[in-house]
Amino acid sequence: MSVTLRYFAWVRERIGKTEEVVDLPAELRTVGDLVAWLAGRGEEYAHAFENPKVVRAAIDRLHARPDAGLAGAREIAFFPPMTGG
Amino acid sequence: MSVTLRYFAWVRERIGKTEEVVDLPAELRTVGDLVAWLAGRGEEYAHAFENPKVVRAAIDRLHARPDAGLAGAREIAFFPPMTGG
Amino acid sequence: MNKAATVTIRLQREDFDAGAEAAQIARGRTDVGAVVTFAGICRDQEAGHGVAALTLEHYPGMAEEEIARHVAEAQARWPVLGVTVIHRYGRLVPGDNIVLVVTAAAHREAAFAAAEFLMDYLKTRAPFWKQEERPDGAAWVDAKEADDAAAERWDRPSERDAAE
Amino acid sequence: MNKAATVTIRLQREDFDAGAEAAQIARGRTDVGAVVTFAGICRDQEAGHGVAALTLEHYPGMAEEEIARHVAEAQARWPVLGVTVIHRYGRLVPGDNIVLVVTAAAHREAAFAAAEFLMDYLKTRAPFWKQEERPDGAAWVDAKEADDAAAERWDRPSERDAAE
Repeated sequence: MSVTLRYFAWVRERIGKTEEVVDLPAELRTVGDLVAWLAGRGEEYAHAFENPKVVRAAIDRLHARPDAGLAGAREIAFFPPMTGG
Repeated sequence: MSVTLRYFAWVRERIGKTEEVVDLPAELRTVGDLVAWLAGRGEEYAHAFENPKVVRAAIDRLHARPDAGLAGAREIAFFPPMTGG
Repeated sequence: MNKAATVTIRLQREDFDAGAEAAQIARGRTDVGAVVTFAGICRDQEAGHGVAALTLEHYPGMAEEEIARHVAEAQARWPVLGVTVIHRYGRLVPGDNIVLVVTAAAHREAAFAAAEFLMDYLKTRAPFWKQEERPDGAAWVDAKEADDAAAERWDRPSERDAAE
Repeated sequence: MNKAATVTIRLQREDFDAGAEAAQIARGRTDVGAVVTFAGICRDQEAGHGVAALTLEHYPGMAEEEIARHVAEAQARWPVLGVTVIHRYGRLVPGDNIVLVVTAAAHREAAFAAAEFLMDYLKTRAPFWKQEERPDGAAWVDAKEADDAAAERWDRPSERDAAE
């Protein structure tokens, strides 16, 4: 499955990309699985996800928890806790 | 003791005066005493104070309860519950 | 630039410009992070009856003093950097402004709390009385129990002492 | 004249005029009795350090949708007659406006509650991130536990379902 990954704030800075398109291995079922897989892709990813509990995710622009399923996802975003307002 | 009495809203309408100066009998010690005395001064006063629990008072521009003392008062006001804002 | 808290209290027959008053409270200072503005406006319906106009009567002198006491109380409770209260009196028609409360603070919690506190007290403790022009004639507005309950959640300010 | 609730949501680089937005929400209608306006402003000090500027990053698309979901939630919870939310992005200096929430309702309780609810959620759920220019360099702002607690008092909105 091909999805667009988007990164924001210091997750973006650590990975060094705003977005990328990746083919997800079929065995990845949840956001947590995807985070673990990404963290193994290189130093910059390991740094971004060094504390996976801090990084938040959204699937197709909806907040998603680590146990949220990836099935059907087209755009998955990772970012720090939000500090708007 | 001579004090200025001021009336507002429907208390003013029922009594038919915005204010008056009265000499208070020495035996009046509290706001409640004054209300009872005023209610005996005529039909319009009896009407204004027919339900003494509803009418509020202020002594020298501070809210005062029925048991508040009159000693030293210069201006005493009576009015319905407030509906500002 | 940090400055002392600014307090403005006005009772007036004339209209006010809520936006201009809110802009004024933070002008020239960079310690204000939150400005809350409450504008109360005359409606054309209340509790199921039409309202052609409101006439607001007040107790001159006491009204200013009572509002000033509540502003001081708000300043004691929350770290507010500015407070503006404007209350109109006289005859108002639907759509007209009635009351304005503006509070400024470093953070939103204080600004919201102080504004709500002041509105709850203006409703129940400030010496103003509304008379409505209804289809069946003029009538004084009854105090609302909901407003009393709203004011009570902040505890009671001290009243004049009981007779000794 | 009664009208449907009006909702305005804008994300923009440009400044906004809080007073004009607040005036707009009640214009031409006489069923609005209360307008609450919250303006969030860039401060020059946060948590003891100086702030020369803020840069606000956001997630275009999701930010608008997330705000719209929270506005709909506010409309479901309280009888609001109008809601305006404007959030700026880009570089801002102390004294600059950051965020505006305006709520209109017949009575003050709904207007205050909806405005506080929206601000609490904008702080913790809307995809915006602040980077501060501090004396020792640029730093991303940490989320505040106090903001999380403030948002939690309204209960949680539904999140995407867990994997089946």
